[in-house]
Amino acid sequence: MTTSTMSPSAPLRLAAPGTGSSSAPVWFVFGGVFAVAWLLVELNGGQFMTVDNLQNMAVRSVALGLVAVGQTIVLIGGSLDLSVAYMVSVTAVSASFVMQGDPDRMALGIAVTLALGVGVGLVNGLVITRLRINAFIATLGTSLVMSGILNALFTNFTGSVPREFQALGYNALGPVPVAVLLLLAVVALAWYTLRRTRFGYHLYAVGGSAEVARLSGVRTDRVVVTAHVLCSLTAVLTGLFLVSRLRSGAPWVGPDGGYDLESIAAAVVGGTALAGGRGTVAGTLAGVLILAVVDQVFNEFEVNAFLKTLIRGVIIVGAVALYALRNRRDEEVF
Amino acid sequence: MRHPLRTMLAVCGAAALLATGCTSTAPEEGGDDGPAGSGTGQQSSFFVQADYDEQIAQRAVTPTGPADQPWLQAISPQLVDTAKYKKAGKHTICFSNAGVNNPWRVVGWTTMQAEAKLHPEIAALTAVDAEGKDDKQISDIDGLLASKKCSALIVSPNTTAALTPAVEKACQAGLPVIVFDRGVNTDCPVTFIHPIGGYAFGATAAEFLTDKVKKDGKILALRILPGVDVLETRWAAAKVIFDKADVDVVGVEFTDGDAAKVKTIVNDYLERHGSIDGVWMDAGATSVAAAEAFEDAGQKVPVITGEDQQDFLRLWQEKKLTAVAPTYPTYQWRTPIVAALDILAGKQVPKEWVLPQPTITEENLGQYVLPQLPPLHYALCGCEKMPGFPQNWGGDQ
Amino acid sequence: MADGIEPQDKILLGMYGIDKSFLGVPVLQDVQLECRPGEIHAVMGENGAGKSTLMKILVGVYQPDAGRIELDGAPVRFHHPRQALAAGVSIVHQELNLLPERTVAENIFLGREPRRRVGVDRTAMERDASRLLAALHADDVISPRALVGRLPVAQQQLVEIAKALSFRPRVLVLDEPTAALSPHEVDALFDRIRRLRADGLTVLYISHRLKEIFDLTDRITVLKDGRRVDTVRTAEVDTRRLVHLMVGRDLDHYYPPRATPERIGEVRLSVRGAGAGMLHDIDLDLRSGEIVGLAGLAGSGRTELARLLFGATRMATGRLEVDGRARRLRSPRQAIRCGIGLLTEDRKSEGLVLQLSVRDNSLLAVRALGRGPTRRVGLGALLDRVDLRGSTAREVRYLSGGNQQKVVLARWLATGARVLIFDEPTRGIDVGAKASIHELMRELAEAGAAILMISSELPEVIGMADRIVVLRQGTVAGVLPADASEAEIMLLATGEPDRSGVGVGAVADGGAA
Amino acid sequence: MTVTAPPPATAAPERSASRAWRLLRAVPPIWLVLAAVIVLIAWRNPTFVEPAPFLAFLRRCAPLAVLAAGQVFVIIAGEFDLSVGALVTAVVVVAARLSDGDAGNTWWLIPLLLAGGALVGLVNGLVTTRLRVPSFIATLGMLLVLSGAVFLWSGGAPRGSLADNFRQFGRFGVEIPGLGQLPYAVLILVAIGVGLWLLLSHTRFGHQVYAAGGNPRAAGLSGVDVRRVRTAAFVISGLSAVVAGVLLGGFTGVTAEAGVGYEFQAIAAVVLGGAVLGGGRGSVGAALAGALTLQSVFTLLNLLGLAKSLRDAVQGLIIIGAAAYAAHRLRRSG
Repeated sequence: MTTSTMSPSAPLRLAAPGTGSSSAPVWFVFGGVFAVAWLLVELNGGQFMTVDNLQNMAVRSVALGLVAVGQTIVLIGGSLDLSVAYMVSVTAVSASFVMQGDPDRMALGIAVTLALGVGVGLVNGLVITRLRINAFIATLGTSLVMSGILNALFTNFTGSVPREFQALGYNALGPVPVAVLLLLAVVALAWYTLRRTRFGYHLYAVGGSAEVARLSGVRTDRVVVTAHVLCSLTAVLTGLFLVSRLRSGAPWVGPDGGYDLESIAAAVVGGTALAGGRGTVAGTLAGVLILAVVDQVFNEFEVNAFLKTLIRGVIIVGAVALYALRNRRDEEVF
Repeated sequence: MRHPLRTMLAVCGAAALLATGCTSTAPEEGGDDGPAGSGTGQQSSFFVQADYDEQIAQRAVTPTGPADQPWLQAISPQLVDTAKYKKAGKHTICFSNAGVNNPWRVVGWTTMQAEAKLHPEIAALTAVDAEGKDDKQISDIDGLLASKKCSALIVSPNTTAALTPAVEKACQAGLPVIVFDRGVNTDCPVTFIHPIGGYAFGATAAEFLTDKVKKDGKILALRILPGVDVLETRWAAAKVIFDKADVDVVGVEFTDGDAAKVKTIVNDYLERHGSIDGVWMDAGATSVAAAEAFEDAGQKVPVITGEDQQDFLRLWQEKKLTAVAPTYPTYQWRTPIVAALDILAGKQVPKEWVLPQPTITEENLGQYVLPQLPPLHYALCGCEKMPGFPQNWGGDQ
Repeated sequence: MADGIEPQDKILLGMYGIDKSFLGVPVLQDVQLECRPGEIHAVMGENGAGKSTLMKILVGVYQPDAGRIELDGAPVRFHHPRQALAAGVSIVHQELNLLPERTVAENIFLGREPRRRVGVDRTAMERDASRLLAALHADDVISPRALVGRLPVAQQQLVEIAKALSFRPRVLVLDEPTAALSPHEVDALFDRIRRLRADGLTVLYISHRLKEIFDLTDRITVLKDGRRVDTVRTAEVDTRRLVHLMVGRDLDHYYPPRATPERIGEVRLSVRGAGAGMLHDIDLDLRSGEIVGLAGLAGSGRTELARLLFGATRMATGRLEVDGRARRLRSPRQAIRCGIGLLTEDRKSEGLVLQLSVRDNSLLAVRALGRGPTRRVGLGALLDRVDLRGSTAREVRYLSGGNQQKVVLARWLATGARVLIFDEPTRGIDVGAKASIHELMRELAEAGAAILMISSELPEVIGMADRIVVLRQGTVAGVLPADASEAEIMLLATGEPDRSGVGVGAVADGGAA
Repeated sequence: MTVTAPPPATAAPERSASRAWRLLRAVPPIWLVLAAVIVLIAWRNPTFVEPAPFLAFLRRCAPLAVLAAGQVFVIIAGEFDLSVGALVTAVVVVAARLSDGDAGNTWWLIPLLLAGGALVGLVNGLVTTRLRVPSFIATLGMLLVLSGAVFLWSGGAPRGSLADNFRQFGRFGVEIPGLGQLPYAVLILVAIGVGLWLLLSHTRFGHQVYAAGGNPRAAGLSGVDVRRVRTAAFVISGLSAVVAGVLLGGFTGVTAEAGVGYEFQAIAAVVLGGAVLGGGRGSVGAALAGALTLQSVFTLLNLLGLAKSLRDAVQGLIIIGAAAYAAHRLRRSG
């Protein structure tokens, strides 16, 4: 009895015809959204296709994009990580606390945060696989534990990162911001990992059917734990990016960013199945960019913050409903 | 005296559970150790004695400017020349808002929009909402700069430290930048608009309590959450006052601004201590909940502090509470528009535009109770005579 | 591997004294199996004889309660399929174990993807997959890059076999591999298996199709009711003897008497020209008091028909009448309202809510109906009728297969269903419980129910049915009277004997399937 | 042994000692935990178990407890409802504006709110079952839509105020001589607790909820309209959120933050009560006990003077522990 799958109907999926792991449809949608946004903004007298504006949209996508890549990885594996928001905070705070504005401590700061990421990912993965707890509950629990410890130790912006480190958040190589390069690198690496490494293959297998994977000799627990470690590491990268933007880290930067639910939303808008076994990082990237472009249009038209929230909710549900419609098949009627 | 020890023991008990060190709960460095006569803990790392002294003094200074328009007044202004920003024609004023995620900001934002409408020389007020996210606000400011349509930029920073680089960048772009509410760690903005500040707020409330509460009376301090500068300074000042006075601060609790938690906490304290003689609040949003908790427990509402929100003022008037309401006026949202237009007209503005910060007391309570406005409306919006009042502020005509 | 000079009696794989029970019900008792290198060894038996369980023990899916396994004379113990695979024992399970969202190559090499530096060598993987598929003569129809979920079931089966072969096994277990294959594919598969044997591979071939066994295998081990009956050389037995070993009893003793013609009443359920999915042009009448046996090879559409009659899949064409009134069944709910009940083949995944009690499972349908039959249901009387004793508060997962089936039956008695569809009613049920379920079915029929019984055990069909309907390729191939022989059934089930020859052996010898 | 309240057993009579032991073992462990926590609180603060403070404790638990009792239907049916927190907020804001302090509005306002809650549940249910959007996403979308829409409508902050006769449900009670005030909230909690317990454990519908979550295929093939049952579970959750909103609004008065984070607390309470995410297990009683335990643990930690931040951490550990225990028991028993 696997308790790690979200959907109780997961076993039924075995008989379903696949829809492939192509992110093409999502990019197609992104193209459409982009074109419409361009048109709307230009008609409104705004500027859309300028380097500045495109840069701006790209940088807006980085923080969510990084962690959404990690979230995609765990979702493909049939798991889920609600603790990423606090992982972001833990990273931001500990990076600025360790670095204390000293360029010589940059490497140490990065090393510490990466180690923390590995540690939290291991705990998440082991709690889920060893104690057989639903990922939702397990990572909700670890998230609370992290928030408690973090808030007990730090109450505010603590320390700072050196100017040199802020290059990550603010500098650009030619027209391309460094942070965007980082995001692209992470996406490329994740793509390679999912598409070209054994781990990636096994991850899809575990998410698709843990039983099939087990019978094929895949060490399923190990795969899930690894996925959680990778997810936490992407949350660490988001934390590092944020702290480089903010110069200093505070305990609330993660939860205020809403990275837990938003990363899941971005992944599913990008075509990742919550039940596992299906999804691509390229799709997730498209999902993040769709949300960023929509945000840009919201900004241009000064859409009321509450209306924005409402529309986002509709977009997320609508996207997933469309995927469900596309995958609809003649099945039994209950 | 006993409480810190008890806390310590409890923390150690939990630490064994959590596998974290006992010592780890020690607050960060800095701050002077206040006299440990009271349960107020260590002084906040935010406490700066000079700022404290300055704000305490500013409370007594008569501001310059029209007395009936406090948003145009300034305390001890040091004017700066703005001729280089002078610009003819109609202006597009850009505004990067930290968010409208609480009623205070909603009232303020409504007021600012109304102010902008008063000025025909404003072609547009372009506002972007960061929804409480530092990173989004940084990008928002970048975006506004990229759009190249702003004549002036108003920033209400989400957090001080995080927004400093973005504001610096905006200054470097040559725009006149106006910062209000929270500050930034740079003096590049043309003007920084804010009421006197948190020390004055916290001190006013604390002084009222120490004045009204009997000797060795028990005071409960309720704070929203740690780490927010505006709120930290309020507590820091109150702590200074309490430490000097003969009162027993039985607890300092964080409430997350959640009324249910406030009631629970007050209830717990009443159970533990039997009675409480005074409640200090770092913000007024949950003052009503705190007062009700006493009523629900069948006790008289003790000396309590609040803010200029209608629900509290009405309760105060109705129940004849012993209360005081220092304010953090929402009329400060009018000033940035005025300042922006002054700057674009080349008029001098104060480098640091310190607005007066009235205190609502029993004597002037009547003038601030506005029955036609919603319960979470902030009385000191300075908006009573603006077009669209009160319906734009959610009130009935 | 096998260099051909080993003495004939060398044992490559031995299983000795294997015992296994599930929840107290013995499934295997003291089973022995010996395979020589390079032979094709059939494991035969009726459904429920324990073939699949024995194989799952061999490949480490289950752990035996007692007994030992030897490979090349050395004792081995597989705690995980991975260990069995590493030791050279591979299996193609009866049910597909494939990931529909992944490609053919990815499925075949799952867990052992070829590596190149850090990444998976896709090119090599797809090349190797092609090679394996070519060996099965399937490379022209199956691309290594195709998504498995988009392939027809027959091709998915080939992917499974290719996957098993990719482990370069010394012992390959094929558990009913031909169920979904066309005759051409079966031939191709047999060619390949023979070639593998020539290379020294030992094949354990699980089937109950006599023709295949005689065509392919060298020796046969026969299981019955969880025990080994005998191991014989294929060349030394004929169909009759083999059937005797498998069945080993006089059928008539085990089944209640059939209905007399006067007890058979009016038509309760009737379909004309029904079709949906693979089913087409089905005409069928179920009469009160009558048990209709539904026979057919695996994949002929038996279960699909049951679901169609029960409203679980919608009828695309044709019409359906219940008690003379035309009905459109859009859901099982409506079927149940019309007085139809279905006892599913797979009780655990479709029949029972395992964590609920006997009571809750028994009353599930009647509660679900709500407005339907509102009379008070006496649970005690109900359970008495199905002869189930013990606490009604027990969770059904602790019950034996037979008792679980009784719970499902009680559910339909509670709704007062008068058309009952039994899909493999006695699969995985021990002999005693089997008899009592058969008796219950007959009692129900005598009380006026119309019963459709699907079974892949021909003796059961022949023993129980008053009329036998045979399905082939999604439609009714013919209807046989109660006293039809297994040969007649097989003839209809397999189709024209002169077309491909499949089934001829069995039919000609009057054998069982 | 099950977490669900077992129906009266018809087993043969046994010796009374082993029977008592069986009875004790049949008590869901969460009640024992709750009792232990209350004993600890009483040890630190004997007044806690006096009638008045204890009733006050129950009163402030009532909103979460009612929410948990509704959520448990959704969880047993194999789904999630993340929208309940936002629905509580919506109830308070909508009630304040429509009530506008006028006692004459209360009589029609409460039915209207209940209808609204039912509608929200209906939409959640239909989006989940008909559009096949995983309930996690469907109700996350509803969370965003609700919180956006309600503030869009009210202009960003609550307007109006709650009439006293509306607030009395959450705030006041009936005077009982010698006992003090018996809060209406406690009466409502008991009524709803008993009502939902009867509905879940003693009606046809309740049994179908267990079946739909425990094995949707088997349930469907037994004539259970799984989609309708799940939708009804969402409606019940929506209705309970409205009741929780009325109680919370009454308790606290108008605030913009009422109900924030309650969705996770409610799920945590249900999990503490031994329900398993994925469906088929759980009970109303245990969910109520879970909610009371959660609140009493907070009270205990507060009494022990533990820093607020660390309370989060302890909560996280408790949730993980409860889920691990439930998973362990499930595995051990088969």
